[in-house]
Formats: sequence, structure tokens, C-alpha cells
Amino acid sequence: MTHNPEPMFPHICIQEEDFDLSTEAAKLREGHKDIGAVVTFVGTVRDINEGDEVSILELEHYPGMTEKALEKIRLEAHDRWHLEASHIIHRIGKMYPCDQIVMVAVASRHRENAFHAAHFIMDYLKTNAPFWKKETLPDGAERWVDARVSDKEAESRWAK
Amino acid sequence: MTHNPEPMFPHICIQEEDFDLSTEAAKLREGHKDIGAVVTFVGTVRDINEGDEVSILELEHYPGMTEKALEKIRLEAHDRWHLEASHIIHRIGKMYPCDQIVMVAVASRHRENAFHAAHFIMDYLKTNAPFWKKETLPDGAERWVDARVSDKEAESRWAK
Amino acid sequence: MLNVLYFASFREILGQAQEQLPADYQTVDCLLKDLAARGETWQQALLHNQNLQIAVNHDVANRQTAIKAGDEVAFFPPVTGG
Amino acid sequence: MLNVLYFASFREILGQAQEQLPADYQTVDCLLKDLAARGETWQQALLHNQNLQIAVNHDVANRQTAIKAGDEVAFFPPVTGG
Repeated sequence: MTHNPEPMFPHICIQEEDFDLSTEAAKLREGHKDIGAVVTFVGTVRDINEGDEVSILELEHYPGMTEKALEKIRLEAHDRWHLEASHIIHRIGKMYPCDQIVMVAVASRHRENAFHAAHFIMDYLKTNAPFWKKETLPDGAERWVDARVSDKEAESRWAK
Repeated sequence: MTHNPEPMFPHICIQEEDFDLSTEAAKLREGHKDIGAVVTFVGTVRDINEGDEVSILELEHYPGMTEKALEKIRLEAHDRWHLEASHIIHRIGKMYPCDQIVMVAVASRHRENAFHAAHFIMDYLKTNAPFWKKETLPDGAERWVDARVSDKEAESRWAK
Repeated sequence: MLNVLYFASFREILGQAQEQLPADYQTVDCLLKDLAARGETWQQALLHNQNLQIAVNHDVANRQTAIKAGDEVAFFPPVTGG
Repeated sequence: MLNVLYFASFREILGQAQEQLPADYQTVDCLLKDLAARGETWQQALLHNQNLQIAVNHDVANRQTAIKAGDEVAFFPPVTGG
């Protein structure tokens, strides 16, 4: 599934293509003068997981539900931290060590809100957006990545 | 003062020139495979401060002390959050609304540490690095920006 | 009809990504019990799986969630994106 | 000699960025009192200013910090970068 040119959720992109951080930060800030802080998070493919070397990481998702789940998280972040703008990109398909997987970018007047909102979005994305990772090891063996208890704990810290 | 090609603190840049987020993020990650999280903060010139429109923002600093203060903050962040890499850029001279002023970029294995470290570095930079801002209003009046009590409060939250 | 989807390890274990079923079930639980009757693999994956995640029409759901004709019901393991 | 620096509003109010002074002071406080004797402007900026920030040799210092020949002493207002 590639990026829809007229998406229902313009601030959410699920795409196979890589992305460019500067381009995305510029898009985020476009048309907003009253921004003082831009925080971006980029998640990348590590070459080691659970002690094993990883050669390929494949990302599957649930089209339709993914966008809806991410938009819900994004709007909650706007509500809680009065953001000026935010943007989420998540790649799908095959990726390799050091590749970019996901980007969350948020802009606000002051830094405190931007830091909290970006962190919140990532913690919720990890536990609420329907993506699944499958690793291929150097010997060709494949395995689905297990959900981490630590991600559930990270999410719970944002409970109001 | 422009960027020194062989600086004493290679992870600290004090420069008049603008910077490119993608280029800086790529530099940060270069040579590190075991990075899973990259957090960047960019501070930008807002067109409004203390209720007044701002036309020009001029940044002055204390050469020598600035680099030393920033390196101390950076190393404390590495110590507290086990970062893989970090990089601070702060521009000096004249800037205009929407211009980039400062960048903090950190990379770590997991996101939690990267978020905290980037936030910590910015909070400490705000209160410990010798930079001063002067604003020019549309009528040509100049004024030095006042330090904010909220920045001191933000710093104090990181006390161990 | 119901549109039933399986993702990730569920898709692989159950050998299918999607199927159409008659809308003969009041709740997700009724549907699950019928699917589990297909055999050991289905029973293990859907009934005896503490980690089973459920969505109805793209929203998080549970076994008690009511379903009706035209609904999309999805079963999948805990998510691991990001 | 001491290298004495003034930054930002201090530089503007005191009308200079830098000066060389004899190293005749045991502490920053002694130096400050001598500078304050230059007149009302100096006294206001350096002695009667709760916000005075001090650095010696690029490290944060205070009035009690000892100084010696060759030191660089800087006076400035609270920082506002970032």
C-alpha cells in the first residue's frame, strides 16, 4: 500500500517509501508562524534484536484500522498539549538495518508540549496501532517479533 | 563566528549558517548500527513574543564558555541515558521569524532514553549556556529578551 | 455476511488472510466458538490464546462486542510496530 | 592581568565588551566593588543587580570565587538562548 495522494487522514502516511526528515519538518511547519518548537522522533531498524542479528525486518499492517488508530492518537495529543501541527509516517514492507521505520513530528509554541506529545504519540502507536514486525535472521529463519511488556508499561504512564 | 572545521568539541557547533535536519540526523547516525531511536528538537523564531510582533532576533554568545557549557550538558545526558550519539547546533547572529535557531539531536537504542535526553539537554541549554537574545520590533525598537522563570523550573525538574 | 480478517502470525497459522462468513452470530464470542470448532489449530489460536486481539469495524473490540451483517471482524496478535 | 568581559545588556549599559585590569583582587567580590566605584551605572549593573551572572575561566562562578593573574572574568545577565 502506497501513499494515497488524497488521503482521508492527511497527517497520517502509511507508505513503502522512505521519507526525508527535513522535507517532513518543513511540511509540518508550513503555514504556521507561531511555532517555537519542533520535535521529531525517528525509529530505525536495529541490527540486533533479542540478542540475534537481524537481516530483514518486514512490516505488515491492517489498512483502514491503522489510519483510524493513528488519527485517534494524534488528535488526543493535540487535545492534551495544544499542538500547532503533527504528522505521523509509518513505513510498511521490507526494511533493513539502519533503515527508517517510523516518524512522528510535532510542532508547538513551546518545547515542553512538543516533547511530551511526540513521546506520547510514539508510546501509544507502539501499543495501539495495528502493525506487526517479522524478522529474518542471517540463516534465513523468520520469526514474528514479540510485543514487549515495557511498551505496555510506557503507555500506562500517560493515563490521566 | 563560523563553524570551526576542526573543533575542540566536534559534537557542538556554534555557527551563523542555517542547518539541515536530515543531514544532521544522518551525521549523527553514521557509524552506529545499534540505534533504534533518533529524537531531534529544533527551536525556531516565533513571530510573537510577550504579545509583540518580532521582526529580527539577534543571538549573542560567549565564545569558549558556550562550547564548554554545552559539552558538559551533553556528556551528562550521555551519562544519564546511555546515548549512542548526540549533537548540538546553536546559531548566532541575526535571525528572522520561522528561522531555525537551535538543534539538539540524540540517538539511543530505545526511545525512552532519547526523548528524556533531548528534553534534558534543551532544558539545561536554556538556563546554562551563555546565549542572549535581542529582539527588534517592527518599529525598530530593540529589547533584550528576559529570562523566563519557567525555564528555571523546567531545569529543576531534572535534579537527581 | 461478515468479513473476517486474520493478520500476522494468525494469518500464517490459520492459512488465510480473509474470509466471508454468514452473519449468524450475535457477538464476537459466538463467532470465535464456531471458528474454534474447525480444529485444534483454530482452537489454540482463537480460544486458548490470552493474547488474542480483536477489532470490529476498525475499532478495538472484545468477545462481548455485538456484530451484525456487513461488519468487518479482525483477529490478530499484540501489535509490534513503531 | 585579568581579562574582564561584559556581555549582552551589560556590554551595552557599561559601554564596553572587554578590558584588561591588574590582577589586584583576591576574589570576584573585590573586583566587583572596585568596578562599582566607577559610578552609578556600574554600581547598579554590578552590585545592586540580583540577576548578575559571573563566570571565571568559562565556568560558572560567584562573588566568593578566587581570581588570579591570567584569569578571564565575565559578567552577564541571565542567559536566554535556545
